[in-house]
Amino acid sequence: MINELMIIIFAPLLAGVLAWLLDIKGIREAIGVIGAAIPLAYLIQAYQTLSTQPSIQYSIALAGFKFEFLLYQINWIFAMIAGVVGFAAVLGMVSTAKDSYEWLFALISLTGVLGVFLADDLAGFFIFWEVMTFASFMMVLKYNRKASLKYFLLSVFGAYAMLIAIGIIYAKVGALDFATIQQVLYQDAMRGAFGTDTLFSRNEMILVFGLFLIAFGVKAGMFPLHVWAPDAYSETNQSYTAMFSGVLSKAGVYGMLVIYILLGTRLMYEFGKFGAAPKFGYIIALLGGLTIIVGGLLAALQEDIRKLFAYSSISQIGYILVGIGVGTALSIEAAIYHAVSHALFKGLFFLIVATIIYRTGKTEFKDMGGLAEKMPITFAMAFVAILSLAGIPPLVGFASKWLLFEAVIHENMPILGGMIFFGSAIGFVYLIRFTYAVWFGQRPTDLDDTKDAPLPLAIAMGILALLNVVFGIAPGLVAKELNKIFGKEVIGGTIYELNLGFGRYNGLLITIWLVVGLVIAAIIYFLGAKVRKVPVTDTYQAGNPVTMEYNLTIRRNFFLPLKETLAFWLRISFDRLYQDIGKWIEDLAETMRHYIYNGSVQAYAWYLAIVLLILALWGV
Amino acid sequence: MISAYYFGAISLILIGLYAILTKRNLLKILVGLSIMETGVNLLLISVGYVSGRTAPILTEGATPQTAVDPIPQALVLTAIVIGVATTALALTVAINLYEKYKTLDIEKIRGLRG
Amino acid sequence: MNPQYASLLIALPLFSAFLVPLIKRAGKKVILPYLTLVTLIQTGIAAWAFKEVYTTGKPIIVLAGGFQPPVGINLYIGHFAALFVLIIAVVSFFMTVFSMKAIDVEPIDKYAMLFLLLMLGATGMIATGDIFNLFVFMEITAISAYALTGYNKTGEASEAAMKYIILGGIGSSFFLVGVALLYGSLGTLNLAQIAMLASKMNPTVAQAALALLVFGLAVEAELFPLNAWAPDAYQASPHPVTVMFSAFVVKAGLYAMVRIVYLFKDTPAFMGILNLILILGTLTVVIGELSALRQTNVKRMLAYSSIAQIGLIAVGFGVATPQAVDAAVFHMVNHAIVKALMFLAVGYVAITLGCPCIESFKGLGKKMPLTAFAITVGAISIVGIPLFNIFWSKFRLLLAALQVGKTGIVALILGASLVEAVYYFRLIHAMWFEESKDEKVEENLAFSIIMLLLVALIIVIGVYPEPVWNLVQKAATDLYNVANYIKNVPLLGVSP
Amino acid sequence: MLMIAVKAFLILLYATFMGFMFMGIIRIVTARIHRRVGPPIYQPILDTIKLLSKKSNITHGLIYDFGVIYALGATILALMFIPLGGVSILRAYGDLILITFLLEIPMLGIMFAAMSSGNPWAGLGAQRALLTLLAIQVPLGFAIVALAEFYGTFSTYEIVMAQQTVGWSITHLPLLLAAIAYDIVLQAMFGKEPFDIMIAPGEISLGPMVEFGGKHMGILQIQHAIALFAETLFFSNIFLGGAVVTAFASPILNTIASLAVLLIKQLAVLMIAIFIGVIFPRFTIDQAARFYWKWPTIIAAAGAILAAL
Amino acid sequence: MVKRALAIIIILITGYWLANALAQVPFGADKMLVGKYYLENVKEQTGAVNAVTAVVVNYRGFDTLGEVTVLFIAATGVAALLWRKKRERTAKSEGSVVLQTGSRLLLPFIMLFGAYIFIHGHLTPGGGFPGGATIATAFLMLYLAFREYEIPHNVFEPLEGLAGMSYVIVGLIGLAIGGYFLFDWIWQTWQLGHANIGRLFSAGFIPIIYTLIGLKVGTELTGIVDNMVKEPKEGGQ
Repeated sequence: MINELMIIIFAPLLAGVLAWLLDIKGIREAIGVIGAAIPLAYLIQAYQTLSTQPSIQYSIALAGFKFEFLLYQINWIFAMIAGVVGFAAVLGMVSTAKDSYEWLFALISLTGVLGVFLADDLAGFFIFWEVMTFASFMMVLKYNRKASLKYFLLSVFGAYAMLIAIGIIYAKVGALDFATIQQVLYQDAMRGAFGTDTLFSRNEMILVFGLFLIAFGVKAGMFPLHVWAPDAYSETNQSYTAMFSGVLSKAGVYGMLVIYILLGTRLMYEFGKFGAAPKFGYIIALLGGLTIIVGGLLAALQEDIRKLFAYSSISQIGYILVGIGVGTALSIEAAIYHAVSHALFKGLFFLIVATIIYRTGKTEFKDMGGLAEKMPITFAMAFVAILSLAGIPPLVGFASKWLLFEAVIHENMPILGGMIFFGSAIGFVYLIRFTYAVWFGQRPTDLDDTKDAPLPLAIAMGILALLNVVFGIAPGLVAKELNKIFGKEVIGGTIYELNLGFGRYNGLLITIWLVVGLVIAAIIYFLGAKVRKVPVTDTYQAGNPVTMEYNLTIRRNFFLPLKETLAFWLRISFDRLYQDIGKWIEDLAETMRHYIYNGSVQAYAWYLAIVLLILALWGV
Repeated sequence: MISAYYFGAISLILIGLYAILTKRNLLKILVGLSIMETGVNLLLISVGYVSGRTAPILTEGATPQTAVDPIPQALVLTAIVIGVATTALALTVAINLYEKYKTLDIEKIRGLRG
Repeated sequence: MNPQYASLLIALPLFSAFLVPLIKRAGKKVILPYLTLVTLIQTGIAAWAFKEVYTTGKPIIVLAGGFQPPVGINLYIGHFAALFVLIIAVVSFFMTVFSMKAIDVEPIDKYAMLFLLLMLGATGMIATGDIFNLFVFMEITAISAYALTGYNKTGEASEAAMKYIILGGIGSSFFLVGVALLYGSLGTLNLAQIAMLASKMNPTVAQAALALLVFGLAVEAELFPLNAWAPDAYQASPHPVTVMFSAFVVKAGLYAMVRIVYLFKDTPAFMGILNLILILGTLTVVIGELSALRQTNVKRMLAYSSIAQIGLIAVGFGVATPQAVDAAVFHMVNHAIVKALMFLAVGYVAITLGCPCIESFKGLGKKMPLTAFAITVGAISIVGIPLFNIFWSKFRLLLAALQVGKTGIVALILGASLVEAVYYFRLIHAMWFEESKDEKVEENLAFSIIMLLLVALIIVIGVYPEPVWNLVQKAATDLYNVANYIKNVPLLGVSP
Repeated sequence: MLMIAVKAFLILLYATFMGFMFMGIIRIVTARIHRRVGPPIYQPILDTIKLLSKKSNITHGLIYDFGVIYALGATILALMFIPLGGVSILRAYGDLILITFLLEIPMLGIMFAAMSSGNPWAGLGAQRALLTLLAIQVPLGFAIVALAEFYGTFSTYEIVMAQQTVGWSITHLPLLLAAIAYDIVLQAMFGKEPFDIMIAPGEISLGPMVEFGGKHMGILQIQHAIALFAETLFFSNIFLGGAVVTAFASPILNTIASLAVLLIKQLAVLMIAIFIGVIFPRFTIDQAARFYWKWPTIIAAAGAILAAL
Repeated sequence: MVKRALAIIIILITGYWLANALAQVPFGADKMLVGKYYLENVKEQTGAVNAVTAVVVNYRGFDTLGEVTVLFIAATGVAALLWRKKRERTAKSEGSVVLQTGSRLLLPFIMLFGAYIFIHGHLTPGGGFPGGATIATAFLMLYLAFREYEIPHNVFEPLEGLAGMSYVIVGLIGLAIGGYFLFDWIWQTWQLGHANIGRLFSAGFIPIIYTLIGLKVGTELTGIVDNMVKEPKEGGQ
């Protein structure tokens, strides 16, 4: 059992169980942090190994299955995301977690997600998928039953869809490990190309693809399966949400990649291409595009800080899906890059939210304002995060988004191009709303003695913010690793520069010139006369003298006009649709139960007679 | 053409079933159950019968070649006892039910449902 | 040791049950400890038989009266029976401990006798190698179950018992008709010999006989729509008895059904009956889960859940590939463990707080943390979360079903599992995250130990299923491999 | 290194100067259409100098200052990436997407500064500005997509070079559509009617700008000038063929000529904007959003799809 | 009405199906397989003349043990379900003089006849069950005749248990001596009574077991009767 891959996967689990069993304040935090640090350390160490050999492999046999684990370039990247953001989130939890319950399930979910990334067979993949789902569900259940059930039901619905798909593949291929499945399906595609009968029929391929799409779509929060995400992300420990949104949703993204890895050739053969993208991928991309728009617009309309970022998460995942869906080497790399950057900035955001909630106890915009003065460190972090998410060069958010834009538009995908453009604008919109309502403007008096972030949270945020900046200025660091996936130079350039041939981006250059511009502006500024600081009430109020009693900041319904513009579309709610279905099933069950088990033994005897009749009819 | 014994046995079983399916009085249902059991026993016995042979008691005059199959008879003995046991218990339950519900109409004894 | 001593598995509970009227003279207080002692000894014997079978790899054939089958009746304690007899004994042992607190209705001596005979009946059903003897043991099980169902003597209990008796009576009558047809056609009652001769049987008779046998046993095995007695009986019977129902009584019926069906492997009716089991099993799962959804009585909810799980096992047997049977047997074992735990814990709550209704469970995490924890683990396990035992069997079962292309059925079952998740997690939420005014209750040490033991078992199997999986595979092979079964029974050369 | 610095400085000076001129032109032309005389063309420069030399300045905190500086800095950054005839330092990196983003960044700085003041008008203005941004983004995106797809490259400079051989972008149907859409978008980027609801002087007192005064306002004026220049320059480059003059032997003459060509094109763009702005009344924000999401979007999308085929 | 019509349809179809299957099991034909073996070997192997008895007690001893158990369960179950704190008989009047006298008179004869039936089980039709039932009728008669009659519970109950236990013990002795549970050690190991097949002292443990069964069944059925004729006293549970 002692293998580095096993340690990577199971260290958090063990730590979680230990922390839960010991349940001593101080010690459980220490164990938890160590448990999250071990995988990270081993993953960093594995980087060395991977530079000398293509992969690290391990397998165990259990309960009649042979579980394969494989660490290679793609999942190393994803595992690193999990490692880094997971570690940061766990650090954050040192401040925000209230009891050992949270430690247990947060760490189990980290194990789950690491397992999903490292598994190299469908059985293991499914198992860890379930572990991850369950643990994260338990994190939500503690806070809100309804939200958690919605999350769990949709997730498990997805997981079961995946199970059926796995079963169909298993029935035909007879194996569960990725290598065999990939090979068999590849050969099947070849067979089809030569006109002989294929192993899988067209309908089966549609079914398998559809089921996988549902499975991974749910986890990734893809429209229209996203409805769980806003509630689940917001109704839990926000430090944990950093991991939840930053890492767990990436499992869905990774799953989409698994579709490519396993079924790509076969699906491509069956359905052909749409432009440069495979048709099946285009479906993913289109849904991804819709996800961007829906998530973004709804994010702008939220009144709760947690919900805003939850929807924002959905929206950002949409980008990744678009990239994956387009399916060229470049777009996939861009998508993975965006996955990295999303994890970094969204992890950071949720840690910021955690800090705010931890310090103020408030979650709604209407109760906040003017916190920038009171929490300067947190605000600085927020500033980095905002710039990164909004896609402002030279931060990592821009680098990945830029790659994605180029990759998509270069493949002549106008509709998708329009969608992602819209998405980046909407990102601006909701971020400013967050900035305005939380950090600026008039501060409610009950927030006057708010303190800045506690040390563990500050460290956690610092790590993520630093990475946001570093990977933005030196995007080549990430690109270099991404290129290893395909074994060729898909993204050219140096450590600071991304060069695609039809477009280039140099992070360092932009930084330098931004500094130059700022210096010029600063010179002009400092040439002017001295400034005098005035309070927020001392502003232009069209002649009305105001005091702190007046609420000067628009905190509620900030984007009311947008809401009015979208009134028609907002009436359509998939959330409500699912709830209606759920309620309908419950009512049906109720009626049916009272009808079938109606209490009369004679009715029951009739059931027996009917079965007898069926048997008789079958026999005669 | 089916033999009269089989016919009788099947008829008894089905009459019992009919009673269970249509009668509302618990005791009648139990009677139906008993009729069914009787029918089954009759069926068992008739299966073991061999034309022209006697009871399998091997005293003078009876040889293994002139005796009918002893097994069904042994089985029926067991089955009868089991039937008795079931009936006894069922009647006991009926007593208890009557005490609690003051009725034997099974349409009215529907406390547990859904 | 002489393998024939395995007959003690039957003899001991019988003897002990007959002894109870004498024990009663020493006072009512000694009856339940006596019961515990007996089940403990039974566990010992079962463990010995288990060890014997699994170390030698050969089944124990107990010949009653020293006559070789098919002349005499034989018990066939193969891998499956050995495993299950052990489970029966262990669960019974736990339940005797539980009974000490749970049973406060007189007459306790009769309860003890019925309890022992219920255990005996299930043991016999699983162990026997003769179809009529199977009927007898089935009736022993059923009649003692009838009596125990009505044991509380409330209106509900009597009503449940009445339903059980009527439905069970119809079932057993038709079972016997099936036996008659079988005997009339083959002239033998020994299961191994029936299997040997089945292929030569007249197909019409074979179909009718098989259908009737399955019909009769399906009533015991709770397949929808023959399971209408079950929720009532589960709800109304004393808590330890409910545990026994769920943990092994019903499973014994299911086992018997499957054993018989597999004997007819070579007849034309075989595929049809498998499909029937498959369909009934699926319906059982779906309707069971849906019925459990809005229950306010937790015990009844568990009853429906239990029914649904049985349906799942039936589906596994209905698929009838070696993988599926492996999985189904594994599920049987897992389900026995989990449901024993659940019903035990729920029963404990019911007797402590007055009723098994959902109100008692609100804030249970504060009132009875250990019990609540046990229920939680059980619920999580049943829902099929990895790292808990049921996941493995459910997963394997569904994979096996998918492997033979039963996609629709699997989809239905999975849909039902979603429903299951809903009500179980509602329960968990109610237990841990809803407030209640009641004080903390001191939890009984013995029950706590039992519950923790079962919880530990659930998690150990969940994390490292290997040992149990190996056992189960052997057990399933024993069930599935009919040729081997025929070979293992030393049939006397009586043949047509 | 020094050369680059000098060049950059010259570009900056030229852009600032021209930007102020543009601002003056806008005022004069508007006035003329209104049948007024209007201020002299250098009036904006005077205004700015006045603002910068004010003795008393107020601030609302660090962000208030930084936002303003950031806005100007980012505008300068954006300017450097846009090809300016023969003189350009970073045109090799002048990526379409990058520039599009860079042109939006200054707004972020202004928003930060405005909102940190706590003035409700500023908040309201920010909201409207953002919604306008959201509204224009869709047609803008499609227009950019159409360009990139038509030329198969994202480099502005390469697009300019390509136009020298295949003719101006607007001579091709897809790009003509894109250009029309982009021009409508430009109207909002300039903050001209009918899409000036975000500053709506009579209603919310200039919105985001309400609180600025003194050197802050001065810096923003400079920023506005440069942005005006940069935006028209960008449009001229990508749709109107830019300017590559190689007719003269002397590179300096070439440069001057190209600047002149560009200037004419920029003025043309500006004039259109002014004319539209003067004719139309102000849209409310939801009207604007609906408008942008309908016609310009359809036009631009049609362009993009045509370009993709 | 619809219900009845449907019931009839179901029944007819089921009946047709069963008849159809039974038609393949010809009535009266010699279908014996194991049965033949029994008939041929019953005398040597068990010493019983009555093959049915031999089958019941020897060859299929497990069935009989189970059968006894079933009856035992029934008795226990009836007792358990009808248990109340206080119960009494509620018969309105005593039996008539004829009944009273007759039952007193007949009691020993009925019991004797019952004993005869089970003791001679291996020779003539009959055995433990009918014998026991016959004995029980004697007590039933007493109950009918006398309002206040009660069986001696403290004798019957232990007797019932003892008889059952003894049956198991007989089986266990077989296990100890012959190596098989329910092994007929008297006939096969000790070889007692081989000379008098067809007479009373033969057939190994069959008479012993039948006696035990007879006692057991008699007491059990009596117990059931006793339980059923009583009703809970007012105020008792």
